[in-house]
Amino acid sequence: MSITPDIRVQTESIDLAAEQQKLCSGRTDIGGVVAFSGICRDEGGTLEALELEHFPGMAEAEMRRVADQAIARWPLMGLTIIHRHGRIAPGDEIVLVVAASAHRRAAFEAADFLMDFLKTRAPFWKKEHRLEGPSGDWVKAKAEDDDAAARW
Amino acid sequence: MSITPDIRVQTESIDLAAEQQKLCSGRTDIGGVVAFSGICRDEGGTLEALELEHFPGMAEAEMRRVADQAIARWPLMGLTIIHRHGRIAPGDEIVLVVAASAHRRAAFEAADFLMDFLKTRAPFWKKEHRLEGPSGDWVKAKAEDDDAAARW
Amino acid sequence: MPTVTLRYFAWVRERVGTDSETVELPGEVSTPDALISWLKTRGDEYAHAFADDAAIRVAIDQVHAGRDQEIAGASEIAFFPPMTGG
Amino acid sequence: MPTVTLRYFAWVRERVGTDSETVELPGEVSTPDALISWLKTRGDEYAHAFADDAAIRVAIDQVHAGRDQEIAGASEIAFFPPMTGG
Repeated sequence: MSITPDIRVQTESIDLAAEQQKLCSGRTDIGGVVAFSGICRDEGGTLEALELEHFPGMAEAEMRRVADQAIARWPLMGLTIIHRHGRIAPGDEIVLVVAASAHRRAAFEAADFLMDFLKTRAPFWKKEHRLEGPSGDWVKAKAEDDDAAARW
Repeated sequence: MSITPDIRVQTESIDLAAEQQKLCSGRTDIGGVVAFSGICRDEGGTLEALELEHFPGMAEAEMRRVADQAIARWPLMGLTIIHRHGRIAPGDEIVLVVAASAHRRAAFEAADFLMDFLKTRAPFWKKEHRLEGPSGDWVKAKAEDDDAAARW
Repeated sequence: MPTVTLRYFAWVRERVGTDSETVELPGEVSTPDALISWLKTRGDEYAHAFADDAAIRVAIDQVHAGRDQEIAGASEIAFFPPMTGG
Repeated sequence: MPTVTLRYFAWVRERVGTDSETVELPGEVSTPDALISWLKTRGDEYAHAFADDAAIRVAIDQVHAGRDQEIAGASEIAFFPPMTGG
């Protein structure tokens, strides 16, 4: 019994409660739900906004491939992955992963795995708009994200 | 800069969105939030409800001690732990842990750690009310929960 | 003889038949283990509640305690099964 | 000569100066590595975009690909920096 993940790429903000509700609504076999929200930081007050570029089509396809790996590996009962693109202000969500399972271990591990792999495989790129000084720097990929993905 | 965790034991249902909102509201330094919801399962349609007994006073104190360990160990920017007691129907939440940090790793590990330790240290006990047959069995502690706590 | 409040939870409470009582501790009772042995002599309900001895957890003044911990000075001692919250 | 759509993202796109173009591949260009070498000869903007050669990631028909992978039959090849979403 394999589930179909709910994968979305959107400019609209993300409604965590509505997403978790949708995933669990009417079900009584789910015992644990892990929701990860990735949020835009202001980098010590220097950042005005992030601009997220993505590769339409491939972004959804790659998110789906990573989701399918998680579904094959953990007994998930529900999985939602939403990634935003466009301009995102500090304090706003960039990404949401919600993983539901009968037991907490699978939900924790799947959400953790998904974030590591979305970071390193989903075609999104962040550009920084700064409040002062030169804007337009592209965020550099971090070696620690590759290391995190290599744990799995 | 050590934070004060928000610890609650209550009979009322839990509003995930309101709790996460409260934790993050007005902040622009949080980069990752992990919310774990523990939900009552119906055990294949056999369970009518769980009845959660707790040790008032010690429950809050022990949740606080476990929270303080997590705060000492990970650079958390916000932490909420809510545990319900009383009668809980299948599909309803039993526990919520929300951990916020600048980066996802701390939020994931702290939430995972907290659930393992709440399971084995917070004085709550579950009694099962079954739809048919004898009711009133106390849920047995699982060796796997002790094993999970021993990971840390 | 020191006076202490005993509290019972979950199936320990159901078997003892009360959730709380105040007792005067005999002088030789200085650890939770000794207290359990003494309680077992107080009647069938106690013998039943504490029969599965190894399963019983203890808190002294609302802090988890070892079974061989000193109880002198305690005002409240609680007995309960392994916890199953979360 | 086979025709293929090239797509560029993030700073690769900014340096090349376009997000997409259709090119006819010379016969000897059979891998992304060879394609990068050929692109570098097409002008300063390409030389600049692909100067930090090791940093460039490739997708063939919207699937991550190795730099030495066969590109025969591809209809779209994309070049971009390491991803920074999530």
